Amino acid sequence: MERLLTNYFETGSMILFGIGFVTLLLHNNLIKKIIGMNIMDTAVFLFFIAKGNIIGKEAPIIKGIHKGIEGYINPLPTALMLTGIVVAVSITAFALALTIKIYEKYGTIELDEITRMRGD
Amino acid sequence: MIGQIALLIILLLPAVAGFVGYLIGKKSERNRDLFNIIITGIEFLIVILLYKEVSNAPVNLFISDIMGTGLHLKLDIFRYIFVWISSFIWFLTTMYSTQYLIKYKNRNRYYAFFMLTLASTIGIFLSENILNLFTFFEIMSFTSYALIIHDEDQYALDAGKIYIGMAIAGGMVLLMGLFLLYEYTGVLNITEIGEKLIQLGNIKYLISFLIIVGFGVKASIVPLHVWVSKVYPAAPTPASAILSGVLLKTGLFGILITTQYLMQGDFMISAVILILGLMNMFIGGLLALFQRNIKRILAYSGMSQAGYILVGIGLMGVLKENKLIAVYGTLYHIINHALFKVLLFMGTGIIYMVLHEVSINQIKGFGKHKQGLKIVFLVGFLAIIGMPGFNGFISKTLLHEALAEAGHRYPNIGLTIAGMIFTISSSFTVAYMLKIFITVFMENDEKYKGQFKEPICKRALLPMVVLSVAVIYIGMRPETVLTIIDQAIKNFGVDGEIEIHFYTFNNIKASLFTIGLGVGIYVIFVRKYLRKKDGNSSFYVNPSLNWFNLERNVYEPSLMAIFTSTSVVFHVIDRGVVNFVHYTSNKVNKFSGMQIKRDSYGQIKDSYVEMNSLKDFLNKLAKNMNSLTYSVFIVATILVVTLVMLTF
Amino acid sequence: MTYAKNFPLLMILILFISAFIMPLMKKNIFVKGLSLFTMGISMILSIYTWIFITKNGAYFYRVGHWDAPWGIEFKIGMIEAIMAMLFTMVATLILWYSVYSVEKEVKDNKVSFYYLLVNILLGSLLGMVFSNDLFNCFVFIEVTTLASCGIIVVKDKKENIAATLKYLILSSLGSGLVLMGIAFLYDITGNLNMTYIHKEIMNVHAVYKNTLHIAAGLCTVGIGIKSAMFPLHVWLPDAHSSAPASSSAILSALVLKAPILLLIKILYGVFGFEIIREFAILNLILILGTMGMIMGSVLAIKQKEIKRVIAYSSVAQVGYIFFGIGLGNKLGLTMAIFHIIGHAVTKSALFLAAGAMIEKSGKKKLSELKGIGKEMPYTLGLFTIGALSMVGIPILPGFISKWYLSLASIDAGEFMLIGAILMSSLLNALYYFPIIVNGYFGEENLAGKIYKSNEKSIKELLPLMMLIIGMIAIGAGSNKIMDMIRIGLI
Amino acid sequence: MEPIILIPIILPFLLGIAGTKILFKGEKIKTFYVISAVTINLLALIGILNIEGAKAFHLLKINPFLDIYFKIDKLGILFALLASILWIFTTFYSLAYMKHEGKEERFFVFFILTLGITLGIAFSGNLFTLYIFYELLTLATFPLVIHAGTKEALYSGRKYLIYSLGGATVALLGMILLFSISNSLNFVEGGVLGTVNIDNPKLLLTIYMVMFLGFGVKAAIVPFHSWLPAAMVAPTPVSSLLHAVAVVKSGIFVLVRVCYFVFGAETIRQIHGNIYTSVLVFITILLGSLLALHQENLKKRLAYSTISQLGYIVLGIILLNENALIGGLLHLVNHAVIKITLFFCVGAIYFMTHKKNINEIKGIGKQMPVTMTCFSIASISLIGIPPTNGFVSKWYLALGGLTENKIIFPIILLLSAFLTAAYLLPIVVTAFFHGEEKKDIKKLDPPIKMLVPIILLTGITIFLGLFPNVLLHYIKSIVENLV
Repeated sequence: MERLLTNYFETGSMILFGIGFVTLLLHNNLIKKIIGMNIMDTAVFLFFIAKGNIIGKEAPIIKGIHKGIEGYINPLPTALMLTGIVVAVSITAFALALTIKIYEKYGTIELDEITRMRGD
Repeated sequence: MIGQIALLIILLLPAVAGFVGYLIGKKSERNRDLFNIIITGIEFLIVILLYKEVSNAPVNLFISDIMGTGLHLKLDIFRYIFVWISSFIWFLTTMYSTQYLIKYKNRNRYYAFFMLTLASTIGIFLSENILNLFTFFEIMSFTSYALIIHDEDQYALDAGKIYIGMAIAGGMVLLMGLFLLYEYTGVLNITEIGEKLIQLGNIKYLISFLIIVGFGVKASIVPLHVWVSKVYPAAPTPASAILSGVLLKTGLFGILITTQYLMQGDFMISAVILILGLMNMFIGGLLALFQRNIKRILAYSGMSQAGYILVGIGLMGVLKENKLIAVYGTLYHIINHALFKVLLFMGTGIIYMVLHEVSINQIKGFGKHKQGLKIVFLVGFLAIIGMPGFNGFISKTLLHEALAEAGHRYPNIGLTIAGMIFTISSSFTVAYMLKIFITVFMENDEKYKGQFKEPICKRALLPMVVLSVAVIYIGMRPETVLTIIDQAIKNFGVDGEIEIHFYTFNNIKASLFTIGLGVGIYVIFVRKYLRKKDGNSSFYVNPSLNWFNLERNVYEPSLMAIFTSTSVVFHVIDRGVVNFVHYTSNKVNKFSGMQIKRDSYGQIKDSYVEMNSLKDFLNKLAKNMNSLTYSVFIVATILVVTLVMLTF
Repeated sequence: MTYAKNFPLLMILILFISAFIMPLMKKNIFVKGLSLFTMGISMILSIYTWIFITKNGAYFYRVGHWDAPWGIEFKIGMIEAIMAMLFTMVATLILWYSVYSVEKEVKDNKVSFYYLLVNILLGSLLGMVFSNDLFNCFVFIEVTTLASCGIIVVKDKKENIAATLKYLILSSLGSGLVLMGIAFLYDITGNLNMTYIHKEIMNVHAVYKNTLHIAAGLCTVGIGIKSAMFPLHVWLPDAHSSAPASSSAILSALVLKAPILLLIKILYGVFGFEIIREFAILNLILILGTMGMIMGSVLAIKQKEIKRVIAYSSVAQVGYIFFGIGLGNKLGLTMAIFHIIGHAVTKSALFLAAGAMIEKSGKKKLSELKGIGKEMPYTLGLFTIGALSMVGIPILPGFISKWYLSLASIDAGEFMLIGAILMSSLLNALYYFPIIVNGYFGEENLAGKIYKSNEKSIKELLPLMMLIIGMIAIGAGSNKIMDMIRIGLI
Repeated sequence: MEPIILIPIILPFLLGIAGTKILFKGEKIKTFYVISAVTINLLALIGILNIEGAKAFHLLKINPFLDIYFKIDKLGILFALLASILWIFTTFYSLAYMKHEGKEERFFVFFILTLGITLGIAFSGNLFTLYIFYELLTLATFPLVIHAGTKEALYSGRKYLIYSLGGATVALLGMILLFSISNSLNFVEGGVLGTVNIDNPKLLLTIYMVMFLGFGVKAAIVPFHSWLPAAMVAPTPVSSLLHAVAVVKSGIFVLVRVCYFVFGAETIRQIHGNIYTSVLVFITILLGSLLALHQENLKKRLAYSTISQLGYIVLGIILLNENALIGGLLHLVNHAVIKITLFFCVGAIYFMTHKKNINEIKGIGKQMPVTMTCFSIASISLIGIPPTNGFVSKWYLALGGLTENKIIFPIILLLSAFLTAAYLLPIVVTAFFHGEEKKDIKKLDPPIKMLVPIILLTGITIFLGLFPNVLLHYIKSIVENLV
């Protein structure tokens, strides 16, 4: 318990991941599914950034004096997560686009109705 | 050298002639008949001419490579007797056939197989290599089959089925014996096997037993005789004649070879043969007594006569170094039986030829006014019952002597009984022959008076006359045959000659006693018990039809039982794999179709109905697998499982 | 020859850059030409790379100005070179084939986008193969996902869209998991460069055992989704069967394989032989692989459409690859990689052949395709040869994989699993042969069909033939290929 | 010069493929082409056998197992000659027969192909090569089996395919396991395992049994036999080839290779492989002949008969002694000749009268005397009555059984022989001796192209029975190095 509290970033991100996953899993509405997916992604980003963060160190932005290499955290995870976010956004966009297409073709975005319509 | 060529010729000539005759027959029936008679005549002539050669020294012929082991032929006087009698009988029967078969169908086929049978029979008697002997033996079975079912009616086909079945089964048993024989001795030459075989342990009894069973089918030894009563009546008469006259002898020849050459006259085997012979004699005689079909009577008679020969063969072994008289008796009886049995069959055949009927109830009185036929038939009759002056008397006397000799040497109750059985069987012979003769030739029936003279053609009667003459001649002058047999006995490891005066008071008395006994049986048993009156006419009944019958009560049911049960087992195996697959898939289907939800909750059939069996459930599952939700669910499951598995 | 070191990057760049020129072109024919041309160029470059590698051995290539561990780094070894060669060659042939037929399934105005996506897809796949940087790989995975979704949805039919969406969601779920796994690794080692991670793990693996387990598990499941590991394959049949023929071929031949290669890199490169052998994850992979081999075939038997059959067959074949990985010995791994090669060629040929049949006859149900052998004897003939490889007729690559996988499982002491391999190949026969038999034979099936009435021209069939010839060559040259793979593994 | 031994194997392939074009060009060309194809191949084969030195050839050696290797040895020559010669007979026969079956062109393409594959089996120098051809054989004969194209044919064809491929797969399992032990699959007289000492007899026994059963599928060993009766839907020339040479005999041939060239008699004895297999063989022999009795369809009856006769041959193989193996190999040849004759006769009956059940052929012997005479002689030979060739092989088989000191072997043989008589002779009897009398019997003996092969084959049956030494010495020379 204590470990969970100490690493509250990680715990939080895991909870977030769970929420996202459950949303993805349980909701029939495609939009909600995509939202769930996004929450999951966010959880992962949070996790990653949390891993990159060391308490007591600063972000690698030099304000005034240079604190020496020990004073800053590694900027890499942050930078990477930026990439990740971009990717996630593009996927979300793509998914939404597909959802629109589905709505056009099937007239609904409820998954069980789509399944029933396809009849297979 | 010339002897060897002659040997080959007598073997191959009939075989080739069979085919040539077939071709000729397609053009002209007459020429074919003539051709066949000439060929058998030539055959007989060559055999006669060979006598000189053979009496000097046995003729040997070895051709390597044939059948892998080579063809080894040998002709000594012992075999010569058989060869001679075969070719003689064949010559006469061919002549007879040309007349007998004149109205039959498929004559061409008949003659072809007739000649082939001759070839194979000669082959049997000539073979020195036991494998060759087996080969010819089998060929003979098949070729004679074609003769037996010549009529092609249901009865003949059934009889043929039994015949070929038993012949093949016998052949297989024989072959089994040969397998063992070769495996243990490594040689195939009949004269050489004996030395090796005698050194073996008890396995030699198994071997000889198998071989004797194999030959025994042809020789109609007792439990194997069931085919006899069916086949003889079914076959055309010339075929029956050679079946009984010659083919029967091939079996006996085989048994003789086995006991004397292979087993070197082993006592145990000989004793068994002796007992079997007595049984044959008795049972054959007894059954003959009941029959109404002449051919069947003669068939059983043949069986009974085979018993005499078997007794002779048995006695040879039992008497060991004193077997001389038994050898004489056996060989003599072989010749005699061939002669008179063929004669009798031919006589029957003539009746059949005219009336197409052989039941004595129907043909009663047929021969009353046909003097020629009556006389020759009478000769045969007298010969078979052993009337002094006819050849049967000689051989029966010899055999009786031999039996007495055995009784003298081994005085025990068994041989005394054997002597009694011998006498009783002989009297049976008298009784059943009287039954035929009196009914057919003595009784009066108006409807046959003066009729049917012409069909009894000379060509058919001629062979019968020849046979009758032969019967009487060697009955009156047994020395002619005995001198030949004198030379043959060397082959049996004994030497010397016998001096027997046949026409002594004692012998004649014994013979007449037997005949008297037979007449007694006829009068008391046959006339009183088997003959029933029906108004004016009388007829014979056959109570033995309902008796216990080996074929009907033992062989058939047990074969059927074995056949059915094994068939069932093998069917199960046969379908095994396939059925197993089907069964499993059925079970799975059944299981998956099983109702999960019982719809016994009253009448309310709600939406669950669509999913009330495992199959539906699976189908639905498979359908849902395609949906996104399930996919994610699966992923989640796998993820959880993996992580749990890995971390703990 | 040092300039040859730049070729891997050059390949990727050519493909990416050329891709974005395509929408600018007016005529589809130019687009096709450009795509084919660039793909051809990459193929030649990849062959050069391979030759270079065989001469000089593996090397690391710095992308940009930063050295590892900060900068992105390519590692080009024998396996990577072979894979690049395989990918570009197969892609070239598939593109060649698609040049003639793409209009049948893709609207005219979308053709340029289609080729754009294909080029990007190939570029990112090559990137995934070459990259030595985990995060870079992740990015490439995502690009691959997008691009492959694109080439499925391009057909613009109802079922395509649904299938694509499913694929997309599952894929991003998968890549999320992979990213999570990468995060764990980064957490422990502070590096993203595989070589460096490996070094770090060698030092600390005793301490962080659980974390490493979780990381391996996450990566495996994530990549498992991408590469259709049973039972995570649920997206595959829909996606592969509904896509245009050339897309299906690319998807199942290449897109499935690149993540597997990545998994191999992670498991055996990042963790290393010694460590991964202790992990239970290999057993898991082995079990799932075995199940995949059998269940994939069983499910394939139940299918009614030809492309779905082939798609499920992919599940089974991927099962073989995972089986090889899961055995945990050198031979197994070699065979896994060999099977990637063999299967890529075979499966693309099968999909193209099936596509040709569907295109010409307009029918996609197995029951409707009976007697097709009379109308299209050559196409079905090529299909037959491909199917024979799947069934495991000797000399063809399918057989060689099976044989050596069996030997590998004997090495690993798993005798029972040989049974699974053989059973799977029998099941393969069970669903491939009816297609062929009903295609060529049967009185009823052939009634009313006219000989060669529907056959594609030789020109159009040429790429298909070359694939089949390539397949046979792979089988015949299996020993050399395996030797090369072995060199790469050390 | 070494590649020259490939000619008889490759030539049919090329000719078959070329046939896809040429055969369609007309009746005369077709006849000429097919006949010359098989004849040339036989000549090529004989030519190669006469060349000194050209005895082995690696076509493609990829690695220790993936090694396509051909070797000519005496056993292979025996099988190759048998196949090639019988192929010629079948060619003539089918040129006439296939007229009413249709689709002759397709038939002949695969027909010629199959010849090449069979020769490939004969000359394979290692188990792997053999396996390839074994699989190819299944595939090449499949179109022949389902030639009629009916539902039933397709169903049976499927059965054939599943059984064959399943068997091959099981055999492959054995090969893999064996390879992991021996590291070589080359055929060596006395077995490749000769040098490997047996430290794990159980495993080796498993391997042996697995291979035996796997390859035994083609040899129709119970319980994997039911494809054989099912495959009777094929046209008669195909059935006869299936039975006589190509398929089932290949199965047998492979078993010989496995038993004597891969495992070696000694090894099998040590692992007691022969005991387990002999039980199966017993069942096979009896089952085949007993169930043949129940078949009404002539071809089916012959099919079951084949099952039992194959049992004989396999028995000869697994007894592992000289006499038995001689018997087995002799029977391999003899049965081929006999069975092909029987099938040809049955086919001729079907061809002329469209009758295929026993109760329909009453009296047909009078209409087709020559055919049925040949049938009778072949039947007698199959039963094993001297002086036909069937007897010779049975003689050696039985002696082989006795050498093992087991009297049960000859008993089974004879029992089965009796049953053979029981199911074959009624056909003969029905044909010749049943049926009503007719005045003018129409002669229905088949056309000369069909009749001549039948007569010649019957002649061979008798010749080999009367003078078996030609063959026997050759087989003895094969066997003496093996046992």
